[in-house]
Amino acid sequence: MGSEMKDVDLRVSIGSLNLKNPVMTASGTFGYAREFEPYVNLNRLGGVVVKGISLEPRAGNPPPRIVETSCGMLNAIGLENVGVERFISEKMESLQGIDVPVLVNILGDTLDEYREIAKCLNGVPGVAGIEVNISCPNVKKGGVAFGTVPEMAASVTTAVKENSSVPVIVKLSPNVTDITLIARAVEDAGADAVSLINTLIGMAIDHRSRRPQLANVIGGLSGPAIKPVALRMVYQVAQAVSIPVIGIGGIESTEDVLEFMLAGATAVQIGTANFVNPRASEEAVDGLARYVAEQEMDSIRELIGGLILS
Amino acid sequence: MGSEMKDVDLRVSIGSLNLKNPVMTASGTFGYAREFEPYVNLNRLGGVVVKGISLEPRAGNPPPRIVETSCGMLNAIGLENVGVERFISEKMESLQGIDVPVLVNILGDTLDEYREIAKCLNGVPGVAGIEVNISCPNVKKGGVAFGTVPEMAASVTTAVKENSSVPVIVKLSPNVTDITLIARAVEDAGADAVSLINTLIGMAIDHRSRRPQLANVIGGLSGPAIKPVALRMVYQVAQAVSIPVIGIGGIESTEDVLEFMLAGATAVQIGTANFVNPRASEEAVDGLARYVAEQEMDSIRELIGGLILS
Amino acid sequence: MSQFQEKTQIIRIERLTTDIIRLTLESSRIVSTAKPGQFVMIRTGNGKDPLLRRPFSISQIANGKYFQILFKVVGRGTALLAHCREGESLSVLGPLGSGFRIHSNGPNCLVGGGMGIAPLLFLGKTMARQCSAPPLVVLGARNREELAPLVDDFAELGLSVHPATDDGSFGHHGLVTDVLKNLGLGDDCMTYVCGPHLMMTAVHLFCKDRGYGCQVSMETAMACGMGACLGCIVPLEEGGYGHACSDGPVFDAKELLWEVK
Amino acid sequence: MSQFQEKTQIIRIERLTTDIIRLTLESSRIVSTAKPGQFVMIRTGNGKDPLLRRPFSISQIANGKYFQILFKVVGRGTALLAHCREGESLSVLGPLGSGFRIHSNGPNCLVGGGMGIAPLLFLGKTMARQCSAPPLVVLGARNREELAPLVDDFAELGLSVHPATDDGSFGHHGLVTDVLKNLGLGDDCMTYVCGPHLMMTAVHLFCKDRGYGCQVSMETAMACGMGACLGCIVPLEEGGYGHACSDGPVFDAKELLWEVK
Ligand SMILES: Cc1cc2nc3c(=O)[nH]c(=O)nc-3n(C[C@H](O)[C@H](O)[C@H](O)COP(=O)(O)OP(=O)(O)OC[C@H]3O[C@@H](n4cnc5c(N)ncnc54)[C@H](O)[C@@H]3O)c2cc1C
Ligand SMILES: Cc1cc2nc3c(=O)[nH]c(=O)nc-3n(C[C@H](O)[C@H](O)[C@H](O)COP(=O)(O)OP(=O)(O)OC[C@H]3O[C@@H](n4cnc5c(N)ncnc54)[C@H](O)[C@@H]3O)c2cc1C
Ligand SMILES: Cc1cc2nc3c(=O)[nH]c(=O)nc-3n(C[C@H](O)[C@H](O)[C@H](O)COP(=O)(O)O)c2cc1C
Ligand SMILES: Cc1cc2nc3c(=O)[nH]c(=O)nc-3n(C[C@H](O)[C@H](O)[C@H](O)COP(=O)(O)O)c2cc1C
Ligand code: FES
Ligand code: FES
Repeated sequence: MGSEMKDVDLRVSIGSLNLKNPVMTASGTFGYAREFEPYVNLNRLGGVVVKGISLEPRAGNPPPRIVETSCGMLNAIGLENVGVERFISEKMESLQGIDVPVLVNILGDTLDEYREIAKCLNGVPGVAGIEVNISCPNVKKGGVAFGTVPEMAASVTTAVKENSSVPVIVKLSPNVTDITLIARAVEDAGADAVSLINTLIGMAIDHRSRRPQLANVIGGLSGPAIKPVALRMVYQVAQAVSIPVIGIGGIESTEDVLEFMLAGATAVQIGTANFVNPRASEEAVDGLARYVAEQEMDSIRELIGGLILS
Repeated sequence: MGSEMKDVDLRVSIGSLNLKNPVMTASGTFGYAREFEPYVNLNRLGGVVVKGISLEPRAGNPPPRIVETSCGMLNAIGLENVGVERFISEKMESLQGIDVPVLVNILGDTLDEYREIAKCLNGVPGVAGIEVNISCPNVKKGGVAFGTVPEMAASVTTAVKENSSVPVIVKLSPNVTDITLIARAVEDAGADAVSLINTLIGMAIDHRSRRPQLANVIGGLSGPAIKPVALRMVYQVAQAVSIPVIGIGGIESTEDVLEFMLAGATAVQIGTANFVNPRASEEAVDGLARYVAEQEMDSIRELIGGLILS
Repeated sequence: MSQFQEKTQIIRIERLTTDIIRLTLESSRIVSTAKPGQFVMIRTGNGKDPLLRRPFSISQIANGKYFQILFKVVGRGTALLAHCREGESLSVLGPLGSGFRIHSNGPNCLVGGGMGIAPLLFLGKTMARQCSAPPLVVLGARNREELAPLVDDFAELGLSVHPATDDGSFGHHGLVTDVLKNLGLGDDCMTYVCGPHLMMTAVHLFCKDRGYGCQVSMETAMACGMGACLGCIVPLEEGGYGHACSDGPVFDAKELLWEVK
Repeated sequence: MSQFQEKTQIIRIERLTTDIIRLTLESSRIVSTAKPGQFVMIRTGNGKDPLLRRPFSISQIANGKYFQILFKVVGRGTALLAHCREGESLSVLGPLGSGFRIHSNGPNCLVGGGMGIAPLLFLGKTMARQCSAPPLVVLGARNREELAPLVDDFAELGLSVHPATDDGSFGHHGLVTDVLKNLGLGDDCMTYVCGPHLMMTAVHLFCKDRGYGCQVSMETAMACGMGACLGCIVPLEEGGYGHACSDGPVFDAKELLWEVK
């Protein structure tokens, strides 16, 4: 595949970050990338976003943490991760030698935590960008998620941006009345791009035991079930901001990628689909190359926001 | 079925409205009820909610109006309806003689419209309750949906409540940051119950034509795909208010009904499932009767909010 | 009660081409009230994806208890149906919609294209029995492979068929409207048309021109098939919309709004 | 690279009871690296519902290219699998996870319950070849119908099996732990256990008491099977969690936190 498609231009840019192609993998669904090496040629991807990292290591939530739903799944992993220090020494180390931009997804319970993680990651070789997960509850503000209040979202953006020399992508929560307000707030605060959507908050109950199916009671809904909501929000946000939009939510195939790009996404991230088909991301790259060739397009970029109305 | 289950107590109350059982059908998915007579014994249902009615007749949106998505569907019917006058003279007339409470779903673009419809329906024989759809955009407030701002939701509730002698149920939109704020606002404004969720806003694109799949571009997502979101919101709202909660969203089977009741719903509405299995509502009534008998419960009401945590 | 929701047994599966399949299903109740032009809604799988039923015309009934559908594999629902086995059961809702209004005395002409031919077989059979004169039949498809087996069905009824194919491999090389023009239809002819939208538009214009009656069977996306979802609309000439599942699928072409470029 | 994503052909489908089925699949690559205790993730259908793959132990390998899974129909995924036909293909990911660590010299005892017996057959076969002495095998199930065909498989390997059934219809009437107590296992015995959680808890306690080694194969919900989703955790004795798919599914029982009431 690689060589015959040499002439096809799949490149896109997220701020100063230039990607070979628009296909990335979503945080929390691709481990620390190496897990997928048996199945995927990582070098062929546009980028990989690794599992969310916090300042201190977190054990995560007790089991059960995942449950399947209709065309989707709920997860309440509880942000299990090794903490930023071990992440840098072990995980980033192991990613040396891969020719793909590695974006680090970060999260915190306070503004300070976000700031500290950004500082720790600043200048670490191999970190091509930061993706800020603002769906976490702000412990200082009584647990209201950073991502639901424009001012709070803006503060997090500023805190991270001031301490990062690489592009900063803010990852938006869909659990809001008007996602364009949050998108504009983080754009104004200096975000280089926004990515969306994170999971919808959901719940599942086992009627036999009369208990929640997740130990954490509620969890995040992902997979094909949420694609229509994701596509709508990407469409709305792409019209509201002028920074690049990265589309996420239920993407499984080349066709899905095309739809998100038509809606206005410059790039996309494949999440839950990696579990079902570990090769989903690389296959989407192949599919895009074929599409651009077949349609005789100069570049995949022609597609971005190309939805025809009326 | 009917006779052998005589002793099983499935009754629930929504304000002053007493239902034989908790299973209703959702607005817009059951026509004006008579359409389902070939398949369902309407008299066995807890209640039927008819298609949303506006003050004036509406032709609705141009085609295509519906599109299937993964485990769900998007609709942009655009609230096609015959208007309240013809509704009363034709549709309510045709429902005479059915031994099931008929609830009328109403909608408007202004407060006045809601008020007027409520007045028109007040005292009409056979109207057992009003369900207020507050997902519509308020034309006077620049198109912000009534259901997304607590104060606006409260005003609509008051306007309808002041002009209705039957119980008023307010149907909440899930497209908000915190649905409990809206639920509390309408409770304070005098709502007899809340029903939720209405559809999630979504979108679908045909990558071949590069066009939206719905003429209206965006539409409402319903079906099993949204069940986890609905269940979570019902659970949250049931803890936030003390009026009855009616659960809606992706309900297809007896098991689904049990889950919503465990989460705190006093009754439920079956929507999209009616299209797939027109007998879904009556089958759920049968299933609940069997369940109460098998579990040797005194009443189905024991289930409400019975979720076991820890 | 003339509609039913039934578990119907698959009696027979015939693969007419690689992707055109005929299923014979058993339901004496559905058959007892079925009329030509009506359709059924079928659950194509047991899972929740695809979620909705799929509409298929009733293309034949037999022996008071068997009915057939004829379909082409175009997506996931039809692929699942094609994967069924004889002896298995399918959940079927029907018969639904209005049928064709048969003119027993005038000259009648059936015009079908592609899978739109399906309902015309039932119609042709009924006409052969009910009408004073047998209808003329004009059928179009892409090529011989797709058309020949369907033409055979009509021939078995003793009806004379005028075929047309896109590639000229069978019958006239071109459109059904070319064929129609040269048929010399009687003055007060009624046409019964089912096929691709463009074909139906062309036949409608042809009929309007000649003053023929024209009944068309419309295809739209459908969620419920029984007038409940209001999803299946077709724009009407007088403004507003008709519902393909309950007002149709068969409409008088004059009542519809045709977008003619 | 020792894991593969493959379209594997279904060579054979055997229905051992009404709801216990054995599939023989072909993949020389998966077979080439498979070890006893490892598992595969299988897509049970082509649709998006059920969405996730399902984990199944590799229960046998043969001829360098065939492997078997043995499963019980308990939900939609397994029902779909049971509905497959010979000759069709299934998407399989594997082999995944850590296997059993075989003690070649000490006395070994395999303890299986229900479908937990599946991986022990592969293990027993390997031991019969590799170990100085054949392992003892203790198998439990609900009744004769479910247990007898599985016992036969071990008998064919020349292993002596001690069966136990809940209803007493085959072998000992009662639990596998009853059988274990009366077996007179050697001092430094290693047990390899797979079955219901309660059974594994009981065997672990029994082994702890006697100072035997105990390896258990844990079942949890799994989304990815390869360490990426962090969904498949089991609580560890030392605090924190292990991941059933990548740290396990086989764990040293001593390292796990057992909830003992
Ligand atoms: C009243 C009525 C009667 C019908 N009778 C027949 C029949 O007898 N034989 C037959 O083969 N088909 C018939 N159809 C069309 C049939 O319903 C569709 O082919 C079927 O629903 C496709 O399902 P799918 O899941 O395979 O395709 P999907 O995966 O849903 O779609 C695959 C492709 O087919 C297109 N498609 C989907 N539905 C339709 C539709 N209704 N019309 C045209 N294109 C569509 C989609 O746009 C898409 O490009 C009828 C439709 C209606 C409304
Ligand atoms: C490493 C591993 C190896 C396995 N090996 C085998 C095997 O060799 N043979 C076999 O029959 N099964 C095996 N299982 C269990 C098997 O994966 C489940 O039975 C299967 O996923 C059920 O899928 P389903 O869609 O039919 O059921 P679902 O519809 O998903 O669930 C139906 C019922 O089964 C229960 N269930 C679902 N998954 C599991 C699970 N993992 N463990 C226990 N109960 C579950 C659910 O709670 C529910 O009550 C293994 C599981 C793991 C983790
Ligand atoms: C198991 C799992 C873990 C996730 N962990 C994270 C995370 O650590 N940080 C984050 O920003 N998003 C996380 N997500 C959200 C995904 O990155 C993605 O936004 C979401 O799943 C929607 O995309 P999808 O439908 O393609 O999965 C996680 C999702 C899943 C399913
Ligand atoms: C085709 C269609 C039309 C609908 N029309 C209305 C309506 O007129 N008024 C209203 O309040 N809700 C309407 N709804 C929303 C449903 O009543 C219900 O809240 C929603 O579909 C979620 O439930 P479900 O997943 O069971 O379908 C409609 C839904 C569908 C699918
Ligand atoms: S298909 Fe639902 S109204 Fe016609
Ligand atoms: S199943 Fe995903 S990490 Fe184990």
